Amino acid sequence: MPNEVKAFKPKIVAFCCNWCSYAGADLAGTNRLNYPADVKIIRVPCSCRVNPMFILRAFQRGADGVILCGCHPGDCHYTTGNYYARRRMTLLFSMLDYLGIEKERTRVEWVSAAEGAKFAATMNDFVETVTRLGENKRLEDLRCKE
Amino acid sequence: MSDRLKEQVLRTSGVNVLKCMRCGKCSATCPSYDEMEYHPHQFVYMVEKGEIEKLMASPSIYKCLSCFACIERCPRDVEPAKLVEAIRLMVIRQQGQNHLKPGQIPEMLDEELPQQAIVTAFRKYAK
Amino acid sequence: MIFSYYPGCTLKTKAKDLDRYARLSAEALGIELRELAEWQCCGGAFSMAKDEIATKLSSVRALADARETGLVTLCSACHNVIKQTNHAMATDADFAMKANNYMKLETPYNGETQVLHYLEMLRDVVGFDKLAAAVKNPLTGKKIAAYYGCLLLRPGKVLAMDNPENPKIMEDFIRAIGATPVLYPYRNECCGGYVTMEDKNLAAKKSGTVMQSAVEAEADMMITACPLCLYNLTKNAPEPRLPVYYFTELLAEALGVKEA
Amino acid sequence: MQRIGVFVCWCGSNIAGTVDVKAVSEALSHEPGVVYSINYQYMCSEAGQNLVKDAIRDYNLTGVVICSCSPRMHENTFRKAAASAGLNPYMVEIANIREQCSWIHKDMPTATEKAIILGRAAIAKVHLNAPLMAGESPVIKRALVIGGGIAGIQTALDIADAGFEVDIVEKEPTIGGKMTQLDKTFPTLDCAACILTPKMVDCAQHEKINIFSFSEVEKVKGFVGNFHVTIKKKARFVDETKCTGCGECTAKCPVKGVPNEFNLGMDNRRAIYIPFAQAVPKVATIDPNYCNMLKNGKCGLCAKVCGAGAIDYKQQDQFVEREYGAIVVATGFNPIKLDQFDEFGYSQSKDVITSLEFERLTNAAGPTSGTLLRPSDGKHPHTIVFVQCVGSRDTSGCGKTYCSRICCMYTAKHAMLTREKYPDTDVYVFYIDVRSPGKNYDEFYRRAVEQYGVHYIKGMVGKVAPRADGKLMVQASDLIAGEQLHIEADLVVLATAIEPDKTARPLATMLTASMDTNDFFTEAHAKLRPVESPTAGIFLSGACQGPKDIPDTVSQAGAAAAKVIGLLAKDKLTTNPCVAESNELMCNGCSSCEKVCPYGAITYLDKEFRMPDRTTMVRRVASVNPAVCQGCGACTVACPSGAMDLKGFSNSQIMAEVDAICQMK
Repeated sequence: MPNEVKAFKPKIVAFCCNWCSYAGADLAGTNRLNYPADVKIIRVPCSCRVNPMFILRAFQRGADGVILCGCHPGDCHYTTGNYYARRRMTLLFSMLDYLGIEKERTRVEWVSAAEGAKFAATMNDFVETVTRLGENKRLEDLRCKE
Repeated sequence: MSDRLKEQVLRTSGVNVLKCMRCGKCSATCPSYDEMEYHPHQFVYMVEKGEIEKLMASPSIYKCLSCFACIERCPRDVEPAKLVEAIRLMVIRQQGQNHLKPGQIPEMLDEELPQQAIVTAFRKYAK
Repeated sequence: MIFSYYPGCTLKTKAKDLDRYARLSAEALGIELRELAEWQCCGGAFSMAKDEIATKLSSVRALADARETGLVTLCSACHNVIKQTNHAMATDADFAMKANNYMKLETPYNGETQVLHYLEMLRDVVGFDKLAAAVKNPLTGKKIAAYYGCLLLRPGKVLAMDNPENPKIMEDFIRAIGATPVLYPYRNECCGGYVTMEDKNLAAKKSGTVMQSAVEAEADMMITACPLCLYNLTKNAPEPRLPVYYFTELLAEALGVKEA
Repeated sequence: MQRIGVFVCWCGSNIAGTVDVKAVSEALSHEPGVVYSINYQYMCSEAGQNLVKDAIRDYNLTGVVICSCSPRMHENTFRKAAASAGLNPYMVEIANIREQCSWIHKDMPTATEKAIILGRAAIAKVHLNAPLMAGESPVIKRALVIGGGIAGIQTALDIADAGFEVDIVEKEPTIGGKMTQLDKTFPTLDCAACILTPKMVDCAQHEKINIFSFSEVEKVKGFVGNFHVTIKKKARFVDETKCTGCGECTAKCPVKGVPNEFNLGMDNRRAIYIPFAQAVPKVATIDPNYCNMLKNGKCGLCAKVCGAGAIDYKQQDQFVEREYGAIVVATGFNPIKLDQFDEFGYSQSKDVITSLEFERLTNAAGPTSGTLLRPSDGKHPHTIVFVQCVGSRDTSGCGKTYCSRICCMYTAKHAMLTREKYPDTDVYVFYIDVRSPGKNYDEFYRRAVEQYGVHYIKGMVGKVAPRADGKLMVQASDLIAGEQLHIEADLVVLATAIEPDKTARPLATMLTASMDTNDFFTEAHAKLRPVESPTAGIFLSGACQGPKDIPDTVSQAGAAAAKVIGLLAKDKLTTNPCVAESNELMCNGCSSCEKVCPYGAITYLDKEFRMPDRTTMVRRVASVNPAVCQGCGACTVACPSGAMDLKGFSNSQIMAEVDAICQMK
């Protein structure tokens, strides 16, 4: 059928800290917990490594949602990294919201290495939320389009 | 049949019987224990097994004082009294199954009996 | 201070004293209790079933009407029903939605009203130290056993009034009116409740255990906030029996307003 | 342009079952820079590794991408393989197509498409990789053990016996911990003091062990091999070096009514005290909350009677700075508070006691000199009820969700010893399950039942009502008989749940060691690395990691010591080369990075720069100490001029990954 509408598949970038969340994502896999393939994970040493620039770049290149996962407050491998991340993202997300990137498209979550189930549940929920919002067009750089 | 009844009890009560670790503290604390055929911990276990009809037929469902002692003291938050309540409701919600009928009241009255007792008994025993 | 006040059915009939002394004392303490314009009986027992909506609506109505002022209750049973209903309205979204759909209130109600038992009002609004200062006829030398029963404190997480296993609010009250509290272990066990209607035997056993425990602790009298407890203790407990009073009666006596 | 080799692993059917590995290696072979692409059944096997090594040599690869399991699993394996073939190990990147792809997706086209994208992202990153050299850092050959109970003592002794220096920091005036308060120990019934006190003395006399008693860890800086620790020696108002422990002062002190914590408040001590006769160090301590001299300057009797002149009312807290290569946490446990369990009447009757109090009541050095007497009236109890699982396995929010693990056995011990010493006593034990899975444990419990006639009743106690005549009315259920029991007891003993010591949480924060929701320290791997914290250089000993009895604690203490010895035996540690680096040409010396660095790894230098017009200019620029930097990257984001970057996770590398992921078709 030539006119078949392809179901919207969001592009989602997940930044996961190496010590907690990336391990939590691995555990989700070890326990065979499903979440959509739309989520692609980038490993960073700590949530505080994530530069707001990376998130802007993701939206510019057509990402529909970006999620940042780190250790629970107080559990950061580097003591305070997740606090920096939380503060930076609060500012960034409210600015993005102002620019028309809805707050629901960005998220910070704490996932420990033991929380495989939480990781999968979080991703399922996030993908569902972003899918409902539809394609992100606000920051997309049309020059990046093919 | 019993699966449907069990599902009804679980839905009405909101209780998760699988949380029970079978310590028996509910029955240790129940003030109506000696008047009951099935005791609070048996309510939990029998609901888990789906033996709802036996419980519905038992006078035990009218002996719970709703004193919340089992709910207060359960180490697993199982709340057995809610099961008793749900099963009693399943009985009295059926036509003609009221455990207390208005005609019975006059002979139960005495001078001091507070209204509170009558309204509570109607809440618990009749629809 | 002004509070809405919910007396309940029994306080209008068999337990008029509980109500009358409460009003006189509140007035003496500078608190205005405004009886809700329209209230219906709470039903005496909170239905623990998730699918019982209609039986809880009278409480929701009272709660919604008291939004501006907060609500003071007195009878243990009303207190239990109204506080549990309020908790359900605040925490059980499904129940709150159904109740609001029924009620068709102008502003939906979601458990905002603060519910205080009269004793909580004495403790948290008046303050037991202020109460002690207002006492004109201290009940010095009286050894009083507080009877909480089951409904005043449980379920502890919902009523959040006092430690349900080792409460002290009534003992502190007893001290405030100049008397001496007597501790006994069955003060938070059930008196037999409404089952007294069809099983006097059970009521006799349960209230008997409570009464005997208070007698052994060498109390002169007992106090309660519940008409049904008072009934079971005075009517069904075997001898020897202590006199049982509503706590408001002793309060009015201590404040010197009993004969007003 | 890099010359990149791509190696797609099947992992048997783990990956190949859901990912079309051939399609992945084919698709990735067309990526820019890829000169070689292959798939193989088990890339981590020797044959698989040889494929990688051979390809590096044959195709002159400058970068390697492995599409396989998580880098947490085999990153090191492949880095080593690359190094052995002459390629810098940091030129290897892993695309995680197992845990984060094949295992979570069921549909082959979807999983294959995702695997290709993850492979592209890794290729994009490798293009920007640069060879990195791991540095080395020295190891300070001394260990710190925090907590001087049986766990800390055993760990310290084992490390010291291997020839390394050990410091023990103990917050109480003496080492020994909870075990000093126990009477006998299951399952062999040795007297606790008889087996513990010799070890305490060994600690004191060992030339490699240094005890900081009445001290706490105040601050921890540094990293594995190189910790800098500040220890607070709390003022005990007695000069430790002079006090001989003669006890003259404690006998003469006029303040007699101080609750004795060693006997759990069941008797009194003086304001100046030595906790018990075998204390190590045997030195007196003044309790400033009770001492008249310290409170209002009136007394001074202890100073008068002290022949050694050890009393010093002006003593202050002292701070000692020490350096360590490894830190062992051995902070132990405490019974929980029973405020939430008033149905058992603990706060209402003196005759409702905890099991630890029962230990003191049966201990020859306890308040009753070992005769079992009721705390209320000093009479011999004839009916004793033991209640198990008080606060354990409790999900209602009042207690602890876990099994405290030691209660079943010590309750069997208490019941047995009571029946042995006082055969006229009726002993009831209410249990939910009897958990006795240790060597000779179940036999021990059965002996209590069969040989000593202890009544074990399956059921729980619902209420303990202290009656006016002193009896305790125990209302309980007997689930097997189907009865509600009412027992008139003289003494009720509550097997109280245990919890980690309250000092553990702030300590974990200082050590950046992770904890679970119950405040037990988490191990690096529940099965394979049970005595190491995920934080390098931090080790776990005893109940701080989870409830444990003495045999298990001693085994784990030895295991922790072995791990510490393995670390201290090394002269140098390889450091992580993925550290921050400042581009001096871009740095404007603003100090933003220094402020966010949790390790103090960034300092500032005044550096001379040659300007285009051939003049020179001195500018303040950031400089990262690579031995101290742990590579978190906080500074890279804080830097306003973009001068700070992180090796191995550079801005351009991560952006390249973002681009690769977003440009999916």
